[in-house]
Amino acid sequence: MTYTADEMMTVTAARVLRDRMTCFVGIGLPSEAANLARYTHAPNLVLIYESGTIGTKPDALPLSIGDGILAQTADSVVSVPEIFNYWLQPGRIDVGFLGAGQLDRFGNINTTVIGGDYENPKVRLPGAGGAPEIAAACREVIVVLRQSPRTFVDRVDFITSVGFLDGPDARARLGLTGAGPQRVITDLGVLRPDPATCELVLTGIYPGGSVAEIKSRTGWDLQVSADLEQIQPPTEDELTVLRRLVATMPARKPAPTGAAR
Amino acid sequence: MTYTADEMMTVTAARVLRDRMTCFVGIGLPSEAANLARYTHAPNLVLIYESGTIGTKPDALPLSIGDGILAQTADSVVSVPEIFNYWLQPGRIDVGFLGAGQLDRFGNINTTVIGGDYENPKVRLPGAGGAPEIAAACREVIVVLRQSPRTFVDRVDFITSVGFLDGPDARARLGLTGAGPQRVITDLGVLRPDPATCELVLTGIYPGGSVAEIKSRTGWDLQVSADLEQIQPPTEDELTVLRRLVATMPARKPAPTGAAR
Amino acid sequence: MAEIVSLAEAITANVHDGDIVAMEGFTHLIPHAAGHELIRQRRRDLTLVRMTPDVIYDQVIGAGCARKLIFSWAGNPGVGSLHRFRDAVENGWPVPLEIEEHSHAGMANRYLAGASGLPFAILRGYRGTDLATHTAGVADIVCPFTGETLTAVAAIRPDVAVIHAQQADRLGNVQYWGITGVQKEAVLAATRSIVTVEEVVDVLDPRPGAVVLPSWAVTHVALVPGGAHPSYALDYSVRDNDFYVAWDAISRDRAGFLAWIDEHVLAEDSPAGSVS
Amino acid sequence: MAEIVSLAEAITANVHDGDIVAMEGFTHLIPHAAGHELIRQRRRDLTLVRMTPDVIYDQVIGAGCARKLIFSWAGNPGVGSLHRFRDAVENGWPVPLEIEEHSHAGMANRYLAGASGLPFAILRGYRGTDLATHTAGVADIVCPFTGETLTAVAAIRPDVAVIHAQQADRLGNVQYWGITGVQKEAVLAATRSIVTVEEVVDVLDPRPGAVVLPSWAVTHVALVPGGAHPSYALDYSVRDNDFYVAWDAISRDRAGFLAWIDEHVLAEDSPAGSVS
Repeated sequence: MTYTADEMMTVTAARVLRDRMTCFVGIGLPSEAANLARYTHAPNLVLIYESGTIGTKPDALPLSIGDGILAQTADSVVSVPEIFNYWLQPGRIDVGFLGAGQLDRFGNINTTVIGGDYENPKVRLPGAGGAPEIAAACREVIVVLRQSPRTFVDRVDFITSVGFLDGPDARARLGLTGAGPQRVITDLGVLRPDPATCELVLTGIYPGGSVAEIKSRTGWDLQVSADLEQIQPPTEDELTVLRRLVATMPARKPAPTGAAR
Repeated sequence: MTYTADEMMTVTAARVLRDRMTCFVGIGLPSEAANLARYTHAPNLVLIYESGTIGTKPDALPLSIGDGILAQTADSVVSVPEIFNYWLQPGRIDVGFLGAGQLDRFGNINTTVIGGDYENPKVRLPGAGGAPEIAAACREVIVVLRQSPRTFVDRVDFITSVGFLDGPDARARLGLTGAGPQRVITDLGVLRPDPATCELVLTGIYPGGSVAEIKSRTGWDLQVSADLEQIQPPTEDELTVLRRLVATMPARKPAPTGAAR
Repeated sequence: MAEIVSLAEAITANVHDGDIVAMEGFTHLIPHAAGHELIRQRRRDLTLVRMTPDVIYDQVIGAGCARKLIFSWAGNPGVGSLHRFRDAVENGWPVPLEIEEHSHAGMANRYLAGASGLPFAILRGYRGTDLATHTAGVADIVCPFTGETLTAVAAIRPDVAVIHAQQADRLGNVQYWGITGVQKEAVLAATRSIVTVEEVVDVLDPRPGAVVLPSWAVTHVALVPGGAHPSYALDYSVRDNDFYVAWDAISRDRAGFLAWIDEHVLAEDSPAGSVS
Repeated sequence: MAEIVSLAEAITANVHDGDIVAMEGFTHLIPHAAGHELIRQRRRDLTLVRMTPDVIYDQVIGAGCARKLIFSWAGNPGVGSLHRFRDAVENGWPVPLEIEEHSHAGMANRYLAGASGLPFAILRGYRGTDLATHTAGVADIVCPFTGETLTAVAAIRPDVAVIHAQQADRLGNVQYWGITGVQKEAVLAATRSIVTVEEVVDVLDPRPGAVVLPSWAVTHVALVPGGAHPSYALDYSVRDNDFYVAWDAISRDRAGFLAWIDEHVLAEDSPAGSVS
């Protein structure tokens, strides 16, 4: 079966999720990946959306984090202050799933402004949403983002959500309880933080991909892991389920970059 | 119709409540008075108990602030943190109804320890409950308490809940938003704070009562208001409703003094 | 006790030029009809507060009602940008828009502080981000017991909060269910409040997951069936996802936007019950 | 995922000598059967936390399980004193009891802080009272925005929280309704949690006003019908007010208390489903 780079990316993200994990899900690719996992290898995956829906089981992909299906199929629906204060903040959630407008070599996320300065940016992005606290508090964070030199930069123009800031001990210094971005999954492969430096390095590549191309689509001198993983292509089952899910959505443009929703 | 001093006290307390007021109610005499008012002149009185029941309409007097009837007849039931943080603390409640173990000339309330010191008291009372914040935040506080030199003292042994502390500007200094104890209703009469000094003075006396006796049952040199009010005896209707309400309660000893419940 | 009035009366009585206005509803129960009434009554210089400005504020901002926006995520959910919001921020059209942006957790806690009668709330947030340095109402605070540094956010105290609910009874008690968002906090934090409802019923039938606001905690209730459209009211309507997608084209240029507002908002006379 | 086990197994697995134990339930849903199991398993040196110690802790304290009590109101509601509590505080019988007392609002916010993963919470409280000077975990804190002085209270982080609920499903999701008190905060603040339930059902039927705790937020569930007696579980039982009145006489002297415990608690073998 043929497949697109986006499908390979979504399938790869879904594979990271294990059954019974609790997963704080943003809208867009994260939501597609999390629901794909739930319909394939992780039927008991606990999906949590910032709209306050805990353990929701949508049979169609929501367009927004507040679609009725999320409330109607949830184990529990709580207020927005409660979802952030009682459920996200204490570090109860295993995985936080984020998109980004820009991402840098230390996994810092920008979803606020690109280019110019804050007052007069070239591009005004939607802003923070739930991303800063998801990035801070989840036991680990997975970023899903199409790769280009414009989005994968040496330093983000604006730190909306903290990855590793500038190195290994920054998170501890800031009192951030989670382990930060442990995986960045792109349309070309998978990046993971170097255990020593926390710099993102290429650890996985898709079938037919070229390291040279990935480096050319990265805004810093991307290092490659000694044991680079060859990622398996999507299975027929994965593609069938994913396409069925995506078909449930209304026609739309791509989700806004960086939407932590 | 003959009546007891306690009945006169409860009826007098009930008369203070006006229709549509919001009233934070403690168990015991306050609860009897508030429900009496609701069944007589204040049918739309909004009763709030610290168990989180808002707008409850019990047809029988609850023994505890958590009786099922309170939840089943409430407009809304909220969590205990919410009732204190969202409803009491901001000063939304018109009247707070409190009992006391000891009360002093400045309306300070002791429901913690009497005699000896804190570590080795003569009498160990139940403690604070919701009283300190009720006394701090309600627009005004009404204290209902049988009068004796032992309970009406010059200075309480322990300030559990602040009245006027030591004078007129203390509440403002402490940032207490409510007006404090504007009425103390006893089995002998009514005391109100002097507008200038905030010291409690006798402003109302029951039929057949004697100022001399009231002074003799007060642990400080009780001043008497220039225009001392002669309080009307309970009406037949008031007594009938009150006795019907009290008859709904299981046999019991008097509620623990000072229970803000 | 909340008085039941028309939407036009409620907006006239409670929202004045220059007010701080919070219209909440987290994707669900967004009070769009009330937003349209703000536009019809030509309010000006409002400080708009809302976690997700969304299409409702894109319309109010594009119509020139606002001078400032306090928010935490400004996009068209699942679709793209808010073009009127961006045009106001980037080009000052139709009037300049000052912005103050936070995170969702920060905004939720600012409402929570307001609802609690506290000047601030604390959370684990903003640390290490560039948000704090570009945003008012955020400060470090040290735990007096552990010495740990946390973040304080300043309370939000709107002059008026506006929300949409499924039901009110004739006494003005309000009930809404489904995704309940931050509306209770917004209403309790505000000096005045307006609740538009799908239905006025004799008795509120308790619903699982429902929030009930007692009448005495609400200023005005207005009957506006469908008043959340293109958002929705669970068990009364479904989210009009196609409208959110269509809004991208409608709002992309100024002329198209103004034509839409003329036809769908201003052409309506201020309705008690009708929906724009 | 919460495992469904017997009450005895749940107490054995989760409550150890010296633990900080919070058994909550605000008049409604008090986990009395679990308290009896603590007594049967002869736990010692516990730090007991509870807003209203009530008859449940009068029994656990009288049985000598506790070395410290953290509370905000220690009485027999509507009846009088807790004689076992007072005997322990005033005479050290059967073992000395250290106390740390707060206001209800203070305790509620200490649980709230624990549930929120924060080291403290802020409130308007304690100012001007003698409580602050005799109590740990209370401090002044200044608002970084207004300069106003408020009160900080330290988070409570129990080793284990124990509550009673109406229902759990077979996956261990828990639902309770009626007066919901501070139990959610107690469970979320605690490292481990036990929920005794009236009934285990196939599917939780959503109830108005219900709190649902997802299975993954609970450690163990135990089926204990009537496990709240003499407290109650709305729609399953009514409060045994006569027992609360009777407890005054039962607990007044040591011999009478011990005889009651022997007959009604120790004589029972640790039950999975039975009630003492």
